[in-house]
Amino acid sequence: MIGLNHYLLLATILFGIGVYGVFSKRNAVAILMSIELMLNAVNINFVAINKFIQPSNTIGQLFAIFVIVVAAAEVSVGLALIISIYRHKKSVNLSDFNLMKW
Amino acid sequence: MSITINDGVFIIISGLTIVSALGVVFSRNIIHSALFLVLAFLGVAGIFFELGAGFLGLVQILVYAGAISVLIIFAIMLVMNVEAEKTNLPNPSLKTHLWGACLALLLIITLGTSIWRSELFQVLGPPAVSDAVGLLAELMLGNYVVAFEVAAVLLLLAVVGAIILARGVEEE
Amino acid sequence: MEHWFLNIAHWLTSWLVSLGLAPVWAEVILLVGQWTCIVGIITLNVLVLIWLERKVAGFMQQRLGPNRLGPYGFFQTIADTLKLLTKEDIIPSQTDKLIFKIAPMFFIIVSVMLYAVLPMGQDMAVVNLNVGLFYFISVGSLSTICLLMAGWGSNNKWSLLGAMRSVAQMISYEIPLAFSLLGVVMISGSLNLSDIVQAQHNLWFILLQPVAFITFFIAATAELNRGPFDMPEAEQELTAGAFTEYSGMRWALFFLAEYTNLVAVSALAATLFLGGWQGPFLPSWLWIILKTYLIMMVFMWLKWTFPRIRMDHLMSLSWKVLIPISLVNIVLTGAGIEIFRWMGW
Amino acid sequence: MYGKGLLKGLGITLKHTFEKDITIQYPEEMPFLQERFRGCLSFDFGKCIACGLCTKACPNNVLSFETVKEEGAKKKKLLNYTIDLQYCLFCNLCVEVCPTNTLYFTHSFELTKFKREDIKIVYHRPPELDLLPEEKETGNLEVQVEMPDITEAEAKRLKQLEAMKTALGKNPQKVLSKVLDTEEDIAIMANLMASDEKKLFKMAELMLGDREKARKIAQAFVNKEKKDRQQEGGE
Repeated sequence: MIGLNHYLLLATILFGIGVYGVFSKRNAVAILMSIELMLNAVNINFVAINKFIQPSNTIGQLFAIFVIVVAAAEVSVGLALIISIYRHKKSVNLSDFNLMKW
Repeated sequence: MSITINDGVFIIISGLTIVSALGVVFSRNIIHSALFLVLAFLGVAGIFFELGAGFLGLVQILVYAGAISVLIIFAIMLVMNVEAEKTNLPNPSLKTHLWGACLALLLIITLGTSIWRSELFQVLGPPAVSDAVGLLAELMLGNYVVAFEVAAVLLLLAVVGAIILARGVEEE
Repeated sequence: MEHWFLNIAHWLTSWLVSLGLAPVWAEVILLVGQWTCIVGIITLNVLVLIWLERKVAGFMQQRLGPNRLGPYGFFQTIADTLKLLTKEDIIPSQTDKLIFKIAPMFFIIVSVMLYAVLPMGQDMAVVNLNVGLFYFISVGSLSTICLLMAGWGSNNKWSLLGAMRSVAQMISYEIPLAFSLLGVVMISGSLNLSDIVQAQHNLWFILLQPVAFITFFIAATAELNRGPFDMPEAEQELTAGAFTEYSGMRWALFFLAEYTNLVAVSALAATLFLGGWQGPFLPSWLWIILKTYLIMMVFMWLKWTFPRIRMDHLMSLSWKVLIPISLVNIVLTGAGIEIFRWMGW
Repeated sequence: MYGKGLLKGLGITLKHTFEKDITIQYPEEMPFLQERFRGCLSFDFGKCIACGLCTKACPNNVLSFETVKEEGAKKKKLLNYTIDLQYCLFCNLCVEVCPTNTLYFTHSFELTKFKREDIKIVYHRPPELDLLPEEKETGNLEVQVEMPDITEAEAKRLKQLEAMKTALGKNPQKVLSKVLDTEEDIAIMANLMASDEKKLFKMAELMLGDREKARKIAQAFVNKEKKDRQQEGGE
């Protein structure tokens, strides 16, 4: 019998994988992808909790949609940043991105 | 405790999602990572369908699988200057891996056990499927109309910002 | 005649239940049967369509088209299919093999999935989804990924260029496509395709939304990578774009998927703008077939009339012309609906 | 108005769709060939004076021949003449240079062969040239093509010729209406052909090959006949 806890567990595992990806990768695009995984995990939580705790309305889904919007904006700006830095550094390796260090 | 069709579908979809999420993190070729990401997005969309949020699942497919992942793949193709097999190597220092693994495992174990043991979450049965589109529209253009407009402005800004960043400022 | 297929389905379900099967499993078996029928009909239909396309192209250029094999050359496509089936499946050595192999399968799966929500007659949609139109758009957007996979996996510059072009084109044209459909949704007040068909009981939406229809048609042509917008394939410059390295059955799958998409989009256009399965005298499923074929003939007519347009013109057509027009159409439709309500009609 | 041209284009293709197709289905239906079409290069053995100008004019050494000079004879005697068509450019230089119009192009264009050796055309000295005193046909309209070995294409052509002959014999009005304009002319020509079999054969051949030429010659025949009749009437 699948209940809310299964959904929450799935979301936790996805979030954990995303966290590991953010830490263990060097490629900036890969890190962005890991962040997307984490955002998706959050969305699952929103929707699942909405559905199980308060099935009469859809505020959780609404928030998930806002998260998706923000994620789209974040990805577009993030990728534009990466491309822009790549033009100067010829690299997408995050350890090369040390312009602000002194 | 018998397994219904719904449960079987959930197990298959969640398994697919987790496996493809692992694929995103562990592939050495970043294009494979991105394609696994598409699969993970589709899996999450399946979870949404399972939860009765059909509209949200379709939004997930349209925006994530159809647009964001394409954007990511495009960006990857624009910033690739080494062999495909070496585009997504893990960080060479062991320390970061340890940190990441520790944090992730800590998260999964603590949250997972607490979720699993919590009485609060176990009482509830499978979700009821209902027409969410109308409710969603009323919320979006009713109570949350300001957030909706802000989101629209945010998207516009993101588009403009992305164009400016990616094209670069022309130096006179 | 109207209820042939529904009767077959009912009879099959009751027979399966009488055999002692649980109703749920009977439904599942029925669903599998429906999908098998859809896939079979699509495959056979594609044979007819390819023949039709060649014939139409021939007639437009005052040629005869295929005429050697069978009556009016009808067996030509069957011979071609047999040839493709028996051809060697070449996989170039430097490709990304897994991606290269699964791209065509993914493409055809996505194309076939489009048919789930299309009402093929009265009460004849496989799944009567309440967000059917949105489902169609979002599943249709997945085909970009497949093209990108094919282009990337081939490890060939033409493939990659073709894939990038097609993806840029399809993503740009998805916006006017969706926007042009919003007018219809606003008038009928539903995303369910069956409801939209019902709403056209008195008046087809092509008369209420002519601008939306034209925008939809142009955007759909670009979505299908067809007609004057076949930049991604552009045989003369890109040697078939994303499909350059494919041969034999895998290439045929792409071909199949393209025509499958064509039929699906034409059926959608018929459903949304031409009153779907509604029509006098003939059974509903025959009406939708007739309307779909009519729209496909128009697609072919466009394809064989207009020369291919340039990539930047293509993009500016989408962003500078179609999107503003469709936005204006949405605003006008909203105003029109309000005026109608105010007048009390 | 914007988009007017697009609609016009659609109209044009729609119009063409319902017009008659202009395809010529080649093996069943022969294409129309212009009078000066350069098909197979052919050779008329009786006319050749073995001057060798053609071999000199040819840029690709397509042409070659063997001669023998007999004791006491004035002229060289041609033994054989070879056209190696695989190198031929169809440039017309040999035809132009020939003083006796020995070389000419026919309208046969199906020159494909299964074996490489078959491409070469060798004309051997026909035995009747040695028997008879030189007595050449001077009719400049004679276009009797005689290939040394009858190929498949030639066989097909002969078949068509036969068909045309029977058509001309049975229903001359219908066939002749393609080349002659007035009823009167057609009747005259039909009469002529009925009386003279040679003329029938010639017309059949011309009808198959070159319409324009057939028209001219038929007209010439008719005119001559008319003149003859007038003379008879005058006397």
